[in-house]
Amino acid sequence: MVDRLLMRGNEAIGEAAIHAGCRYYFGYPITPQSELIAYMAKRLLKIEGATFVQSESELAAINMVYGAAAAGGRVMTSSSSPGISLKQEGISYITCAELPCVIVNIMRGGPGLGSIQPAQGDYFQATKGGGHGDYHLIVLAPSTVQELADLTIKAFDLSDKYRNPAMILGDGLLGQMMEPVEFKEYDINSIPSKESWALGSSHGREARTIVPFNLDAGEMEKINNRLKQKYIDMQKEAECEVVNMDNPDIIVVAYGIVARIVKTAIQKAKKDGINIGLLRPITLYPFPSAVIRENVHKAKKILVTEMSMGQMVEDVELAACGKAEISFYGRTGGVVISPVEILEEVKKLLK
Amino acid sequence: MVDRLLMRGNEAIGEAAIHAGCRYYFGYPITPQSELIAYMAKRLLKIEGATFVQSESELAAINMVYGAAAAGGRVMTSSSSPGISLKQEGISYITCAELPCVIVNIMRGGPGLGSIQPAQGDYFQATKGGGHGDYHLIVLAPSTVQELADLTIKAFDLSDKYRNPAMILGDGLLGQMMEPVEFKEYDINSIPSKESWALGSSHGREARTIVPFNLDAGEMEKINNRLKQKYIDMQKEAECEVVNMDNPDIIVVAYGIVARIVKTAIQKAKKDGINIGLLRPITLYPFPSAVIRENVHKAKKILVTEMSMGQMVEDVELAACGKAEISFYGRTGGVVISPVEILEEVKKLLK
Amino acid sequence: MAKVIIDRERCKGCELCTLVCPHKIIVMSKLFNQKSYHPAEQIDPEKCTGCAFCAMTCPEVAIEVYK
Amino acid sequence: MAKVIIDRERCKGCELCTLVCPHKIIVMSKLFNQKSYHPAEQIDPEKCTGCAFCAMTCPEVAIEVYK
Amino acid sequence: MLDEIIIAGFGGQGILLIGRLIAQAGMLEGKQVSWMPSYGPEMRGGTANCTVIVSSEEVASPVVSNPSSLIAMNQPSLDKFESLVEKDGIIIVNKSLISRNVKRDDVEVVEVPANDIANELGNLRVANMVILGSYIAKSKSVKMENVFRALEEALYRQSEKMIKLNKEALERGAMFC
Amino acid sequence: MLDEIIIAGFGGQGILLIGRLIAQAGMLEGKQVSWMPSYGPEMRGGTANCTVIVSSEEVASPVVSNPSSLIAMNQPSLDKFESLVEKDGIIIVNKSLISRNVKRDDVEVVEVPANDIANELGNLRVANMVILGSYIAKSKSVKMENVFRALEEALYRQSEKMIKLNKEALERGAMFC
Amino acid sequence: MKKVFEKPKSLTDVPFTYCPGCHHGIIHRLVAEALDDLGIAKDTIGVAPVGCAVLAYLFFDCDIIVAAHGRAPATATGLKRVKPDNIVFTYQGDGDLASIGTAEIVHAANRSEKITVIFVNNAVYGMTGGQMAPTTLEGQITQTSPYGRDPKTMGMPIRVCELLSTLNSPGYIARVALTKPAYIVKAKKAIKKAFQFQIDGKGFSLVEVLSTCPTNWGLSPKESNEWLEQKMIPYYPLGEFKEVF
Amino acid sequence: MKKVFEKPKSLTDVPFTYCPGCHHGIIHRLVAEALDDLGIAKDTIGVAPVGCAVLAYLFFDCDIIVAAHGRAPATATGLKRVKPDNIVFTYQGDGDLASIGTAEIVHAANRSEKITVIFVNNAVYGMTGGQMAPTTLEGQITQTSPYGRDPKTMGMPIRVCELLSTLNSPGYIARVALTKPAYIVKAKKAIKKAFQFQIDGKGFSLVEVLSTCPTNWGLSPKESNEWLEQKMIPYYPLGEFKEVF
Ligand SMILES: Cc1ncc(C[n+]2csc(CCOP(=O)(O)OP(=O)(O)O)c2C)c(N)n1
Ligand SMILES: Cc1ncc(C[n+]2csc(CCOP(=O)(O)OP(=O)(O)O)c2C)c(N)n1
Ligand code: SF4
Ligand code: SF4
Ligand code: SF4
Ligand code: SF4
Ligand code: SF4
Ligand code: SF4
Ligand SMILES: [Mg+2]
Ligand SMILES: [Mg+2]
Repeated sequence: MVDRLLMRGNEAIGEAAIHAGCRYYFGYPITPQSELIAYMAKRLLKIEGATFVQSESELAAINMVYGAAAAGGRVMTSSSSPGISLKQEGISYITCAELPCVIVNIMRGGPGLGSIQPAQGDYFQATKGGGHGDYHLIVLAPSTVQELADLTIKAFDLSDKYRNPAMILGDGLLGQMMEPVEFKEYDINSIPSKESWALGSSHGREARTIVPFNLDAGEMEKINNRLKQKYIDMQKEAECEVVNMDNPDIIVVAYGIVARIVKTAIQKAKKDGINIGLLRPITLYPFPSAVIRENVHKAKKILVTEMSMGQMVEDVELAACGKAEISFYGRTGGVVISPVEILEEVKKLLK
Repeated sequence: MVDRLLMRGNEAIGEAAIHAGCRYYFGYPITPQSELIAYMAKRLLKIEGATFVQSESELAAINMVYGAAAAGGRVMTSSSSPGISLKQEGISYITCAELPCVIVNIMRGGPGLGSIQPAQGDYFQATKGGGHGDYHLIVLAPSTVQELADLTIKAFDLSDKYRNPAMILGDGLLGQMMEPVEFKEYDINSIPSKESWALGSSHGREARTIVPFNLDAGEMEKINNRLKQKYIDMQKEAECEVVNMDNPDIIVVAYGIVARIVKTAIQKAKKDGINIGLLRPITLYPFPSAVIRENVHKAKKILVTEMSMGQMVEDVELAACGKAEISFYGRTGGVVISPVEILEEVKKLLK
Repeated sequence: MAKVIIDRERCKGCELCTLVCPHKIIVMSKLFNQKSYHPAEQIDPEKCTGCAFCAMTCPEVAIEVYK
Repeated sequence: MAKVIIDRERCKGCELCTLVCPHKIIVMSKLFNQKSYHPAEQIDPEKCTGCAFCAMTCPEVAIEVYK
Repeated sequence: MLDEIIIAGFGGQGILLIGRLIAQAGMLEGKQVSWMPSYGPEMRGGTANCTVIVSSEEVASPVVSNPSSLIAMNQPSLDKFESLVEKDGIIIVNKSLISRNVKRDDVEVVEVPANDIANELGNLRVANMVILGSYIAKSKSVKMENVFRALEEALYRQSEKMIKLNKEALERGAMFC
Repeated sequence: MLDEIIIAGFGGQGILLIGRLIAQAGMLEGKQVSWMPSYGPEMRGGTANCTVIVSSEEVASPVVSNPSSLIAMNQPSLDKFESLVEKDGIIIVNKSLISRNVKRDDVEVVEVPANDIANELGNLRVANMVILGSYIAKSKSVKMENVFRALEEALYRQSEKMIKLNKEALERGAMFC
Repeated sequence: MKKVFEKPKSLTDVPFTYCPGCHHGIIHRLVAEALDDLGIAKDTIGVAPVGCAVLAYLFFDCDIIVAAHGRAPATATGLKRVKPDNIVFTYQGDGDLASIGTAEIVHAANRSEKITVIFVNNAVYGMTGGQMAPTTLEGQITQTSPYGRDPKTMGMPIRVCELLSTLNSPGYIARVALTKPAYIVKAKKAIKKAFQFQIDGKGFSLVEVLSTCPTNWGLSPKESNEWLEQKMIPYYPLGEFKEVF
Repeated sequence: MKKVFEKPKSLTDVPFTYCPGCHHGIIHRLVAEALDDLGIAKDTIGVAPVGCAVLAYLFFDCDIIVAAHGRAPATATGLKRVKPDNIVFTYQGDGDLASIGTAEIVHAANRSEKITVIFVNNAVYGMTGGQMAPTTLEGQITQTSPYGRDPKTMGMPIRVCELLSTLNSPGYIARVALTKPAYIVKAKKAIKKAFQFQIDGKGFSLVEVLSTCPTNWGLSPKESNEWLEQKMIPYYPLGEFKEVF
């Protein structure tokens, strides 16, 4: 039997990464994810051949990740909102070079230095591409500590599968809270070999290059097209939790920690005779548009709720194609939405 | 009479900025906008009291802009795609601190180092917020050299009006090409005074602070709400050029240089008896959703065309609310769309 | 003759002032202040020379010196 | 006895080799190569000592030296 | 069952540990648990609180608007959270630092002179265990033996003596219920 | 009227200036103009080209798929652009550097030994003006006097002598049409 | 009796939010006294960092802006270029200045921007809970060097004054400490001199202040002072490193 | 007759895309010769910069990655940490290394990452058409110092070797030039020594090569060599600055 451990979200990510064979970590401290970097230091510095580097900045960290990924390492970096902004150029490079890696963003209130409290204001940045050029990350949105662990492992696997960086989009609350977590057996031998493309010794083969550019526009377009095809292929990985969807009075769409708060609202609502359905995107990119589309007609009203001014709501609207009346409720700055607020909002809409 | 000058797009931006009273420029070279930084050096270094600094990086540049704006200076920076990615944290700070400034992005093919040829792949980054947190830039999309100049001036004015950074979103082709341009009289005295909030000497008043954060989530939310209200107020600035919209067979939506290419396609199409309408968003944020919404029903088919994999198309879909059949045609990597391609695409859709 | 006035609510009980006083006439109170620190207090003010070592050292700028 | 072979298509006519040859036996051709540079050529190969100064200096690695 | 507990006090009073032990004990009993701290820049003298949920079902929201129990280690904590406690809930008050009475009359109140008892035991730092003992005894949220086990795991780096002292404090607290 | 001209050759042959002078002259005549360069990393020996549009109407696309005229300063340029020229268009060929004949028979071709003439004039660098002169004479796109004015503006930092030489080159070129 | 020592006017009445014994408070006082003594508070703009001193705007009674982490010298450059008649200073931690902000400090110093930098070296990241800084000593245990800083993979502590003093640009650069009154007197002089340097238009000035972080060092304030004297000063010698104009 | 000088094996047959007379070509050859001589080409990973040498992957016959502008030392760190048995070198221009990449080079050197840096100082931004670099000389005219570099607002040229040599970490640091055969011989030695330093696991090594940019200097190759000797070498003295392990 696997043990259940009571762990902080941030530490669960770290342990999951190591569990999944991640041996290279480059990062820079920032609240509310500093426990993760500390955890990686504690663990990796004791593993022979593993690397932990506290880089001089987030910028350096992402470029170290770029090098480590190019060398075929299973590699991770993590930060929180402002630090993730600093990584945008590097992320764009890694995507263009088609290298696998995992980037963790434990979001806090923004913009600017913001607050250090939990928020979901970086959805656009994560899913649309905060960096320049046409690219997408794989974006996974856990909502429990167990899922932080599970999706971290999945992020590594998807990242390898598509040779595309994957992001764990969590928030300060998830990162800081403790819950029981289990680590199931993971077969490190199942990690795809990178021998066919990674840089290193070139004995017995031609020298290789990883060049995230082409000065010829036509050739550059080929790179773009290859990426585009990959994003299309990726759509099949879209995942969405569907809760309480037999005959809902209203459907709420929420991801991450907010979806859990909605679940409490669902319980509370039942007492008032209101049936709330929940759609919880687990993958934010690829976005589970099909599931949303199939379900929105089941209720007259849709409420999207986020700890932001309204970002995922656009993807929900795009998925719904004008076929549902969509409202939005959000809190910002690090204020965590309460179940009661959601319930009130629901009642307002049902009036 | 005002003179018409044959100028490069990049230089026209520079001259327009100086014309509008911009005396502070901080930037870092990058193709295809290097003529702009060179132009600013040539001009500002000869103006008493003006400042030109080639900063050590784009990151330093945007943070110098932050300081200069805080001191009440009319200030500009410019770059191209990868350099703009590096500015994301700084942009987020400036937005949070509600400081005015103008940021020019002369886009090139991406992601990564990409190509140095013209592209429009940074639409999401510019309009949704490439940095962290909930914020928006004012984003203007010129399509001629004259408009580069005019909208640069407008960018300064809007930026001051809303105390929000404004971005000129051009591309390598616009930046590099020459066209005649006129600079109309601009009354520097009309620039709003910054005395009431800018930092400096505090004789006779209380000391001031510019702090783009609040550790208290509730207080931070107030900042977010103030920003949100501003974005709502800003909607009235939305602008869209409407061309050939009596009875179109199809409507094309395009911005910037691509819209001009569409105009040639319109002329060519007339010869084939096809009537193409054009909607050209001039402000990309605020997006002219109302104009789009009012017009989309005028034709059965809508074609959005961009030099990207499809970014503005999402805003068009959101504006159209499922009320029109929307297709997309794009080229990437620095490949410039030709009028002929657009015409072919139109014909395909009309079949 | 000199004396010091210690703002007991500003004091965080770090004890640094007690270390630098050449006459060892600053000690920590047994009582708590509102932030639940034991504030410093001057004993034997007659011995105070007003050298201000304590004040210079105080990270909370909690000490005023009179001479 | 030594000699040099200059790859006239690689040569970009920078003239740097002509400056370092102790015997001044490299000169620029009046003719163009395909990239329309005037390539360098060796005259008087008998005087060549094979010192390889020219080759070491050539930014195009266009010179081979035989001895 | 569903217990939602807010534990609040000064930073440095061992607030987070109280919560952690409840959660850990709950987990040992096969229950669903979550532990959520307040967090902020590390500066001394601030207040700290955490929310613990122990439930027989999946824990949905880790954020609790109306806790079933409040453990108030100091006065500001009581002021802040008193009104939020559910009807028929429990409030455990650290009488050593809180002079005023609980105003609510629809909740059960236990007053524990936690600091004094800890002082008696010779170590002010175990005041948190005293109050935890009282809460466990009162609420029966988790079994005391599992709190002991949780304690042993949490303090594995500490001396036997220290662990014994903590257990003693728990037991002393348990007398107040 | 609508003239769409592609001017192409080696970097360093003064290609961009040819285009600029046509555009500037057009502007002086109150026409709508645009000038669009190819651009790339500054490395010698590459090819350069630019597209100029002179029109009586607003210039829509500055990008031209099928120019009405081509000025080919070297062989690769002719190879690259010949087939794109519109029917009945004009191709001006720098005969000094292009040995082959134009293959199209549905366009007007002017062959100018531009480098040779420039050499005769004592400065190889004015070959671009020779060929421009020919184009102006052939196409009448803009008036030669306006090209002269444009030239004076463009070369204002150069010596009288240099300007005179350029004008001479323009005139020599104009004889080929 | 006359008041011979009191809180400088350039400090507000807001109590510091720093931990007990933390030197940030002393440094604030010295900066404020310099502003008072030179009579420049009303013409001064401070640039606070991201670090424990992010809240400095609560304490200094002059105009203040909070810069992005590490970018204070760039922000100060922007301010000073627009307002050359104002006095601009940055107040930066060692993580801020010597790690993420390395490029900005090197280039501001090299351009000899007329700004004054107060550089607080406490050998650790205070604000975020005690991670390794570039200035963390060999063997020092932190959250991210849990087994001690190992020079083999983490490098040796960076000496900022020495590094910046190699630049061929005008500047005043000094290192001071605060563990005894005599040091504090010297520190005050250096800070005042640094501001005077700026007032005189001579260029860039920087004072590195060796500082304590009792909380993250896990030591009492007294022990922290001792550790600073015994461990830090030998590696980070006090003194003036540069005075060129 | 025997071939006594030929193109090194570690160079491909692709002709360089550099301008006539540009020293980048010579530097490429010297690096390739070092790889050949030490027999390490097949175990070497190169990190090309953003700058004129961005196309270096076409020329070197070893594994190559193109790093983001200025970040080559970070990318090299990632590579080397994953593949400690490979030889990793970066090839960086002065804009890349001494401007935007200042933090990365300082910290890679300070961590003493076991990488070799070939630093090409041509006193200008070549690739982007001749803007001012941190190494641009006083008074030098560039696109962004059109009236000459003015130390008052733009600072003095940065001497990278001197700056990095102050770091208290193992390293080999040298500056060489290529304007005469004797210099080239020395340059070759230094580059080889730098790689040997890495092979021996001794730490960080850097060779600064003073280089020409005839195109952006607006000089002929010959004049460029003269300018380098007369202007650059006096400010950037040649020699070995550090050899510590
Ligand atoms: C871009 C970015 N990265 C990281 C952080 C998190 N952060 C806040 S303060 C700090 C370091 C503080 O250390 P130091 O500069 O030494 O100041 P101290 O607190 O020790 O005075 C860090 C890493 C941030 N706010 N922004
Ligand atoms: C983030 C970013 N900023 C700017 C550029 C544009 N850029 C390309 S190369 C270069 C500088 C090249 O100069 P240097 O490093 O000195 O190399 P050189 O070309 O002189 O060899 C710049 C600024 C870029 N590609 N990316
Ligand atoms: S002023 Fe001097 S003598 Fe008086 S209490 Fe303070 S340190 Fe002691
Ligand atoms: S130094 Fe100040 S804060 Fe510390 S104990 Fe003395 S009075 Fe209190
Ligand atoms: S090998 Fe020496 S002597 Fe011979 S051509 Fe070259 S430089 Fe001259
Ligand atoms: S050095 Fe090389 S490229 Fe230059 S002229 Fe001689 S052979 Fe040609
Ligand atoms: S954490 Fe350290 S630096 Fe920050 S206030 Fe506390 S003692 Fe001072
Ligand atoms: S631009 Fe300068 S550095 Fe670049 S290849 Fe040409 S001469 Fe060399
Ligand atoms: Mg610090
Ligand atoms: Mg250079």
